[in-house]
Amino acid sequence: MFEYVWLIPLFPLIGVVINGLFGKKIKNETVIGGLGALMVFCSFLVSCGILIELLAKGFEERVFEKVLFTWIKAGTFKADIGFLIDPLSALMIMVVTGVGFLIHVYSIGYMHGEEGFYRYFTYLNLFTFSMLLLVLGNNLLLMFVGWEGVGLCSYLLIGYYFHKKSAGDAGKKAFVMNRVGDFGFLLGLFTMYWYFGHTHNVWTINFRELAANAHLLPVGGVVTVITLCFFLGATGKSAQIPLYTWLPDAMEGPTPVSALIHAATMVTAGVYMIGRMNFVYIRSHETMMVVAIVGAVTAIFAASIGTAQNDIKRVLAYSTVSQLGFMFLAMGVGAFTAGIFHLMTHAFFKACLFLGSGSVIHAMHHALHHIHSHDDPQDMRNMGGLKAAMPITFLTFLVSTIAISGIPGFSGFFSKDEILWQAFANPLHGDLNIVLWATGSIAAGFTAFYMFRLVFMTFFGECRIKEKAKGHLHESPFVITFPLIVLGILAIIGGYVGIPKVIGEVFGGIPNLFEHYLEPVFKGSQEFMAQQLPHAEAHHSAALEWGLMGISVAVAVVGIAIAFFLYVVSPSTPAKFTAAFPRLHRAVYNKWYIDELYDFLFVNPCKALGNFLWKGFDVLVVDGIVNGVAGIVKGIGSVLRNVQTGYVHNYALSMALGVVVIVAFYLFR
Amino acid sequence: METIAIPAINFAPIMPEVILSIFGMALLLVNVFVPSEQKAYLGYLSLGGILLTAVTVLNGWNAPVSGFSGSVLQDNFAVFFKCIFLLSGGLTILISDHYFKREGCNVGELYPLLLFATVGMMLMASGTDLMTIFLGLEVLSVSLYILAGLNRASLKSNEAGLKYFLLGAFSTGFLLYGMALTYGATGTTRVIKIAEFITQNGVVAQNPMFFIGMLLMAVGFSFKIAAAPFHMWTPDVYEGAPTPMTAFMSAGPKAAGFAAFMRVILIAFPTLKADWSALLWILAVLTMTIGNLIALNQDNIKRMLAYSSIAHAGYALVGFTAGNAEGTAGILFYMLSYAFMNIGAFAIIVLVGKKGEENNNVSDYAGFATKHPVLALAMSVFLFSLAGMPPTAGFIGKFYLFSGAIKAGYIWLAIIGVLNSAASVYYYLRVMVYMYMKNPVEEFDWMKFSAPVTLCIVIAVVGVLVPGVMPAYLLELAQKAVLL
Amino acid sequence: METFFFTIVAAVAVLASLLVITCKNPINSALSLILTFFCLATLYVMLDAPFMAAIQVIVYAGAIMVLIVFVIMLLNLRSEAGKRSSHTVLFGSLIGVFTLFQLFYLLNRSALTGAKGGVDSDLIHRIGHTEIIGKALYTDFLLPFEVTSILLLVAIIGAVILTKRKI
Amino acid sequence: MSQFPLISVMTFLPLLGVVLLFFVPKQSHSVHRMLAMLVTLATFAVSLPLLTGFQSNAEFQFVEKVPWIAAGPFQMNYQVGIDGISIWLVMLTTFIMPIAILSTWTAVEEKVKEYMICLLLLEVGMLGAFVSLDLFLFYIFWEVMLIPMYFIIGIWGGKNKIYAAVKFFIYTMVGSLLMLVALVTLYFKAGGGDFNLLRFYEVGLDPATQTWMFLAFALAFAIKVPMFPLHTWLPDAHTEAPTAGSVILAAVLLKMGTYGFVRFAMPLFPDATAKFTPLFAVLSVIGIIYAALVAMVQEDVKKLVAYSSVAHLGYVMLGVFALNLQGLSGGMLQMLNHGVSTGALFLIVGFIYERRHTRLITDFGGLAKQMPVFATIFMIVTLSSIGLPGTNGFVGEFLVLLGSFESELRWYAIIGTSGVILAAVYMLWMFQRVMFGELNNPKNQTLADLNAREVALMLPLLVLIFYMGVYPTPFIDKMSPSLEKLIVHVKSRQTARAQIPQMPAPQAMPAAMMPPVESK
Amino acid sequence: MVPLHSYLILSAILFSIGTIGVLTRRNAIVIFMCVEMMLNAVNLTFIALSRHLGSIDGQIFVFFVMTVAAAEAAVGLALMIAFYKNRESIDVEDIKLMRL
Repeated sequence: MFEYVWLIPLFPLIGVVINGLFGKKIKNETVIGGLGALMVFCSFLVSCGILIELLAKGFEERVFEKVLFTWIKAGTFKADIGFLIDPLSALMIMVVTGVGFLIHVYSIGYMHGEEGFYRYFTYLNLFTFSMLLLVLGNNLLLMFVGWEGVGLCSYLLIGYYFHKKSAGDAGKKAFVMNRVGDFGFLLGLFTMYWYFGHTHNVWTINFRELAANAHLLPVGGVVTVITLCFFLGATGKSAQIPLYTWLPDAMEGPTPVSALIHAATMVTAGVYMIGRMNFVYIRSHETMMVVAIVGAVTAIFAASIGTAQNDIKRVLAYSTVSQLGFMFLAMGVGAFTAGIFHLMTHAFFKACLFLGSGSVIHAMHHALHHIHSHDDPQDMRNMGGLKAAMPITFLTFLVSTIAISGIPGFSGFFSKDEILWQAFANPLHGDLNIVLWATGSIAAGFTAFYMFRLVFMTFFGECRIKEKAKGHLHESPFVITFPLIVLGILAIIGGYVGIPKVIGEVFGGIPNLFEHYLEPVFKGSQEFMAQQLPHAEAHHSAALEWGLMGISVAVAVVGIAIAFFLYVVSPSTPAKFTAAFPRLHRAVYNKWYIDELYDFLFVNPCKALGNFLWKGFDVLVVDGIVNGVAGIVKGIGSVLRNVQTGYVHNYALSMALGVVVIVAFYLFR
Repeated sequence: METIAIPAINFAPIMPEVILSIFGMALLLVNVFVPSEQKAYLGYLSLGGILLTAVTVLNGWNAPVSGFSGSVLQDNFAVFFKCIFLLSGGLTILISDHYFKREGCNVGELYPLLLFATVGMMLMASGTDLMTIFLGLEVLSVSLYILAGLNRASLKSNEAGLKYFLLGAFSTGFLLYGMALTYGATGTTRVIKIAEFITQNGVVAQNPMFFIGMLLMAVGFSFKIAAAPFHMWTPDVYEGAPTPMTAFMSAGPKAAGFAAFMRVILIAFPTLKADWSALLWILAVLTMTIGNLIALNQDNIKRMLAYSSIAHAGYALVGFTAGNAEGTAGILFYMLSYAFMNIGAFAIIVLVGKKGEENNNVSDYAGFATKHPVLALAMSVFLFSLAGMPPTAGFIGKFYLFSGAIKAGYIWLAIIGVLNSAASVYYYLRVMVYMYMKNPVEEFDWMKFSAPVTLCIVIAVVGVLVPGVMPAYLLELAQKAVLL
Repeated sequence: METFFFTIVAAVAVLASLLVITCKNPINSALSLILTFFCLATLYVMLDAPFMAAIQVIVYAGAIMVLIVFVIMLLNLRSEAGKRSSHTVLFGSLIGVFTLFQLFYLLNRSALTGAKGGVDSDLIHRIGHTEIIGKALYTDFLLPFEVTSILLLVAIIGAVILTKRKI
Repeated sequence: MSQFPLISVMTFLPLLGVVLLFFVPKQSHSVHRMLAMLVTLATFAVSLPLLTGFQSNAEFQFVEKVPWIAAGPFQMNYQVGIDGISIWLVMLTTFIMPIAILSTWTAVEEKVKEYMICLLLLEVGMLGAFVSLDLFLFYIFWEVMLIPMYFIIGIWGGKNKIYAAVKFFIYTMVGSLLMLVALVTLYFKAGGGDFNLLRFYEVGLDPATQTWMFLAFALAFAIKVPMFPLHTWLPDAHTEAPTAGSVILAAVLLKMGTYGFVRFAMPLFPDATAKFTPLFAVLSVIGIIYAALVAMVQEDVKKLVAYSSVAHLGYVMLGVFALNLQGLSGGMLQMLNHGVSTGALFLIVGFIYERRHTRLITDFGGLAKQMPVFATIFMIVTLSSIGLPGTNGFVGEFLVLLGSFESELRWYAIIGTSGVILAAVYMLWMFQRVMFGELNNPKNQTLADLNAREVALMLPLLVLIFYMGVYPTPFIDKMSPSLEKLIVHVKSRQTARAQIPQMPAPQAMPAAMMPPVESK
Repeated sequence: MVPLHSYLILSAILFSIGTIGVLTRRNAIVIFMCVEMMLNAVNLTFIALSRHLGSIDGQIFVFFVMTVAAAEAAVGLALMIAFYKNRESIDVEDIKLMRL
C-alpha cells in the first residue's frame, strides 16, 4: 500500500481537474458534489490502507519515502516530488481525508443551489490536494507547496461570495497574512539549508536527512533564528499572535469551509510543521519558550474576545484561535504528542461545531428568507430555543461543546488536560511553567463560558426571530446531519486513544496508545530533552496530576455555571454588565482594536509610502530628473539659439572671437 | 627677350575638372537657345557631364598621378572625394528642376554654376598647392554665393547669398593670412614641400609664425565645414537658400572643406599633431554640442537640418581629431553616406514644400505617413541614418569615426559624441512623430511627383541602406583612400 | 632714408585705413581705401615688386574700387543712418585690438625660417620683375592661373544673373 | 559550414514575411494578419529543431560564421550560435510572437500592414540579439530592435503615446550608445582582430579599466532591464503601447537587459562584477520593494503590471548577481517565467481594454460574475505572477532567493524575500478590485466573456505556467552546463575577490546517519 | 633695407583694422571694403615675405588674391544690388530675416 501513497493526493487532483474544467458544463449538483466527495473518500480509503500497513510494522520500520521525480535541481540544491509516510503524516492524512470527506458530503447539502457550485467543489478538492501535499511532502519545499496551496484555497474559498466586498477583503487579508508567515517559512528554509550546507556540507531539505543530521546543529544560536523564522510561518498559517486577525474575518466563507479549513485542517498546519520539525525546535530553548508563550497568550486572548461576540461563527473562530493556542502551548513545552493529540480531537469537535452552526445558519437563513427578513441569520441575538426545531443539530452541537469545554469523558478533556498537565509538569521552562499552566487553565475556563454562552443563546430560551418565521425552522436534511452525527460520535470517543497514564492506571493500565503511536517521531526530541535537563527528571506525583485535573475541570464547570446563570437564569444581566463596563465591552467586542492597530501600523503606512514613492519619488524625482535633464538640454539649446541673432556682425564677431581665443589658447598653453 | 618655355603638360590629373568645365561652358552656350520652360534638358545634359566625369574619375582609382609641377595630385583620396562631389552634384541636379520650376525662377545658368562649383571642389580635393586649394575654394565659394542667392525674388534667398558672401569673404581673409604666414615660415606653398621642409628643419615647428599660420588656415577651413564657432552662417544660409542648393551645400562643399582641410593638416603638419588634435578636439565638441542643442529647438525643417549638419561636421571632426586611419577613413565614408542621406532628406523636403518655401515646418509633416507611406518610410530611413541607427550607413560611419577616436585614446570625445547623438535622436524622432503619429492638419494635395526627384530618393535610399548592411566594400575603398 | 620713407607711407596707410572704418559716408570710406591701396603699392615698389605695384593700382584701385564706388553711387547710399550700437563697436574694436596684440606678440617672436630662394634684387633688376612673374605663372603656377579663368567666368555669370532685369 | 543554417533561417524568416507583406494590398487586413501569423508560426516551427537538437552541454551550438565586414583594422563576422543561456530566450521569443500577433487580431484595425511589419521586424531584432556571438552584430540587432518598438508604441499607442515612445527610444539609446563606446574600447584593448565574443572573454583587463567599461555596459543593460532608478520609461511605455507591444516588451525586450548582464557584462568584466555586485544587489532589492509599493497604489491596471515587471526583474538581477548556480538558473528561469506570466497579464489587460476602453481599476469590479472564464484565467496568471508554488513563478523566485541567500548577498535576499508579501498585496488587491465585488457599473454588465481566439492564445501560456511550475527540470538541465561554465569563468578570473571559498560538491551522506528506510 | 618685421607689423595693423571694420560697420559695401583691406594686408605680408625669402611664389599668390578679390567684388556687389532691390537697404542690420 505504501507504494501507492501518491494516489492519496492524486484523487482530489482528479476531482479538481474534472470539476474545474467541466463542472460548468455538468451542472448536475449531485454529480459534481458526489465526484468531489468520492475522490476524497478514495483518498481516505488509501489512507486507511496505509495506516493499517503502518500499524502492522515494527516501530523502527514505520518510515517510508516514495519519490516520484526530481522537481527542482540546481547545483547543490535538490527538491523532489516525494512523499514521506511516518506515524505523524499517516495520522494527518487520516484526519484530513476523513474529516474532509464528511465535510464534502455536508457541503453537497449545504451548498445546494449556490451559484458556482462546481467552483466550490473544485476549490474544496484543490484544498484537500494541497493539504495532503503539505502533510505528505518529504521535504520542506514540497511542504511549502502545500503550505501555500492551502493558503490559496483558503483565499479562494473565503472569497467564494466574491460579490461581497467583505468576502474579498477577508480573502485577501488571509492570503497576505499567510504570505507574511510564508516569508518567515522561506527565510527559515534558506537559513537552515545554507547553515547546514556551509558548516557541515549537508545540502538538503529532505526531512529524513535533516532529522538524521539534526545532531550537527548547535543548541540555540542560529537554530533559534531558523526556528523562529519557521514559527513566524506557523503563526501566519495557524492564526497565532501576531498574525491571527485573518481567521475571524475568514468566516466570510461558506460554513463548511470554515469547518474544514479554518478549524479542522489547514490552521493546524503550523502545529503539524512544528511537530515535523521537532528535532530542530527542541534544540532552541528560546524558541520553545516563545512558542509556548505565544500559544498561551493567544489562547487566553482569543478566548477573551470570544466571550463578547454575537456572530455564531465568529465565536467559533475565536475559539479556534484559542484552541490552536493550546496546541502551540503544548508544542512549546515540548509536549509534541499532546499537541498533535489536541489537533486531532479538535478537528473532530470543532468541525462538528462549525457544521452544527452551519446547520443552524442554514435553517435560520431559510426561515428568514421565507419572511423576506434581512436579519442576520448568523447573529445569535436572533436565535434562541432552537433545540426543539433541530434536535440532531442540537445534540451533536452540545456533545461537541462539552468536549471542547473539557468535561471528563469527552475527547477534549483528554487532550486539553494533557496539555495543561504538561505545561505544568514539563521542566523545560522552569518557573514559567506555572504561569503557562495558569494562563491555559483560565483560557479553558473562558472556553467553557463562551461555548456554553453560545449553546444557551442559540438553543435555549425563547426564540427571538419573528413569529412568522418560526414555523419555517426545520432540521437540516440527512446529508447535513449525517456528518454531524459521525463527528459528534468522534468528539466523544476520539479521546480514548490517548488516555493519560494516571487515568489509565486506574482502569487497569490502559496504555496511552496515542503517545505510543507517535513515539518514533518524537523520540529523538524527548531523548534530547532528557539529556539537556537531567536535573529536572524529578517526577511529579500522581496526586498532583489528579489535583490539577480537578482544578481544570472545576474551572470549566465554573465557566459553564456562569454562562448558565447569565444566559439562562438571568438573561438581563449581560446587558447590565455591558452597561457597567462600556469601554471594556466595546474593547472586547471590537477585538481589542487589533485590526485597527494593524491598519494604523502597517497597512496605511504602506499605502502612504506607495503613494509617496509613486507620485513623490517616481514621478517627481526620478522622472523629474530624466525629464529635467532633457529639459535642461533643450533649455540650453534654446538659450544658445539666441546667439544666432541673424546679424552678420554677431556672426563675424563670433568668428573673430573664435580666432582670438584659439590663438590665445596656443599662446598660453 | 627670352621666350618662356612652357613645360609639357600632363592633363591626366585634371581631366575630370577639364571635362566638367567644358560641359559647364557648353551649357552656358546651350542655355541661350533653350526656352525657359525646358531648362530640364540642361539638367540632363549636365548629368551626362557628371557621369562622364565620374567615369574619368574612377579611371584614376589606384593610379595616383601628379601634375602641374606638383599643384595637383589625383590620388585615391582625391578620387574618393571627387566621387562624393559628383554624387552630390548629380543628386542635386535631379531635384533642382522640380524645385525651381515650382518657385518660378528657372535659371538655366544654375547648371553650369553647379558644375563649376563641382570643379572647384574637385580642385580642393586634389590640390596639393595652397594656391590651387585656395582657388578651388574660391571657385566653389563664389559659385555658392550665387547659388544661395539664386532665387532673386525671394528676400530670404537674397539674404542667404549676401550673408554667406560677407562672412565667406571675411573668413577668406583668415585663411589667406594663415597661408601667408605658413609660406613665410616654410618658403613654399606646396603642401608636400611644407612637410618635407619641417622634417628637415625641426626648428620651424617652434616658430610662432608657422604655428599661427596653421591655426588661421584651420579657422578658414573650419568656416567652410561649419565648425563652431565659425558655423553661424550655416543655419541662416541653409534656410534661405533654395532647397536643392541647401542640399548641395550641406553635402558637397562640406566634404570639399574636409578634403582640403585634411590634405593640408594631415600632409603638411603631421609634426604638429598634438597641437591640431587639441584644437580639433575642442572644435569637435563645440560643433557637435552646439549643433545638436540648437537643433532641438527648431521648427523649420530646413533650419533643423542645417543645425544637424553642423552637428555632423562635429562628428566628422571627431574622426579628424583622432587622425588615424580609422578616423580619417571614417570621415570619407561618412561624407559619402551623409551626401546620400542628407540630399535624400532634402529631396523629400523639396517634394513636400509649397511655392514660396512654404510647408517647411516640422508640423507640416503631420500625417504624412498616412498619405504617402513610401515617402515617409524613405524619410524615416534618412532620419534614422542621420541619427546613426543601424542598419544604415549613418551608423557605420559614426562607428568608424568614434572608433578612430577611441583607438587614438580620445574616449571622452567619443563619449561626448555618442551622448550628442543620443540627444540628436530627439529632433529626428520629432519629424517622425509628426509623420507617423499625428493627424494631418492639411491634405498634401498639391504634391506632384517628378521622376528625377523620385530617382534621387531611390538612389539615396539605396545609398543609405546598402552600405548600412554591407559596408565592407565602401569601407575598403575608404581605407585605401586615406592619406595615412 | 628708406626707413623714414617707409614710416611715412605706413603711417598714411594706417591713417587712411582708420578713415575707412570711421567715415560715415561710404564714398569717403572708398576714397580712403583707395589711398590705402596706393600706399601699399608704394610699399610694393620698395619691396622690389614693381609689377605687383602696377596691378595693385590697376586692378585694385582702378577696377575694383571703381566698381565699388559705382555701386555706391548706383544705390545712392548715404551715410549710415542712426548710430552704430555701441556694444557692437566696443566688442568689435576689442576683438580687433586683441587680434592685433596677438599678431604683434607672435610676429615679434617669429623668425623667417622659410627656405630661401634665388630671387634677389639683383635678379629682379637683371631680368625684370614682370618676366619673372610671367615665367612663374606660365610654368609652375599654370594650373592656378587657368583656374582663375573659371573663377572669373563664374563671377561674370553671377553678376549677370543676379542683376539682370529679366532672366 | 556544412550544416543547415538553422539559426539564420529562423532569425531572418520574419524578414521574408515583411517582404511578402509589402506586396499585399493595403486594405486586406485579414491577409496581413494571417500572413504574419503564419510567418511567426513558421519561425516557431523552425526554432523547434534548435531545442530538440540542443545538447545539454556548455558549448555553443548551431554555430554559423561568415565573414561580414573586413575593412581597416576591423573584422566583423556574422557569427551566431546558441548555448544554454540563449536557447530558452530564443524559444521564448518565437513562442510569444504568434501569441502576440494573435492578440492583435481585433485590437488593431488601422494600419494593420504596418503593424505586422513592425512586429516581424521586431522579432528579427530580438532573435538576432539573442543568437549573436559577435559583439558588433549583437549591437546592430540591439539597436535595430528599438525602431519597430518605437513605432509600435508611437503609432498604435494610447493617449500619451508620443511621450512614451520618445522617452523609450532616447532612454535606451543613451545607454546603448555608451555601451558602444565601451565595446569599441574593449575591442582595441583586446588588440583588434574580430569581434568574436568568445575571444573577448579571454581578454584580461586590469580592474580599473574593467570598472568603466562594466559601468557603460551595465548602464545600457540596466536601462533595458530596467533597474531602479532607471525604470521610469517602462511604466509609460507599457501603458501606452498596444497590447502586443506590451506583451513583447515585457516578455522579450526586457530580457535583453538581463541577458546582456549574463552574456556580456559579467563574463567580460569579472573584477568589476565583483566590485559592483553590492551596488546591483542593492538596486535590485530596492527595485523589488519599491516597485511593489508603487504598484500597490496604481490606478491603472497596466501600469500596475508594468511596475510588477520592475519588481520581477529585480529578482532576476538579484539571482544573476548571486553568481552561483541556484541564483543564476533561478534568474534565467525567472526571465522565462516573467515572459510567460507578465506577457499573459498584459494580454489579459488587453482583453478588458478592448472591451471597455479603459484600464482604470475603479472602472471595473465584479467582472468575475460576468466573465467566469476570464476570471479563472486571470486568477491563474495572477497567482503565477505572485509566485505561488506549483506555478512557474515560484520556481524561479525560490531559486533566486535561495541562491542569493547562499552567496554573500544574504541580507539582500532577506529583504528581497519580503517582496513576496508585497507581491501578494498588490496583485491580489488589484484582482479583487477588478474581478470581485458588486457588478455595479452598467457598462460592465454586458461584457462578453473571452471568445475562442482569446482562450486559444491564453492556453499555451497557461500550460506553460503549470508545466514550468511542476517540472522545471528540462529547463534547468539545458541551461545548467552553460551557467556552470559562466560561473567558473567569472569566478576564476576575479582577482579582486581573492580566494572565495569554493562551494564544496554535495557529498553522499554516510549511510550510518540515515534512518532505516524500506527500500523504495 | 626696411626690416621684414616692420612690414609684417604694418600688415598686422591693417588686418586688424580691417577686422574691426567688418565687426563694426553696418553698410554691407563698407564691410566688403574692409574685407578687401584685410586681403591687402595679407598681400603685403606675402610680398614682404616673398622679397625676404627671395622666392617669387608669394607674389604669384598675391596675383591670385587680386583676381579673387575682383571676382568676389563682382559677385558680392551683384548680391548687394539684388538685395537692395528687394529690401531698399544694404544695412546689415536689416539682413536678419532668418535668425535663431
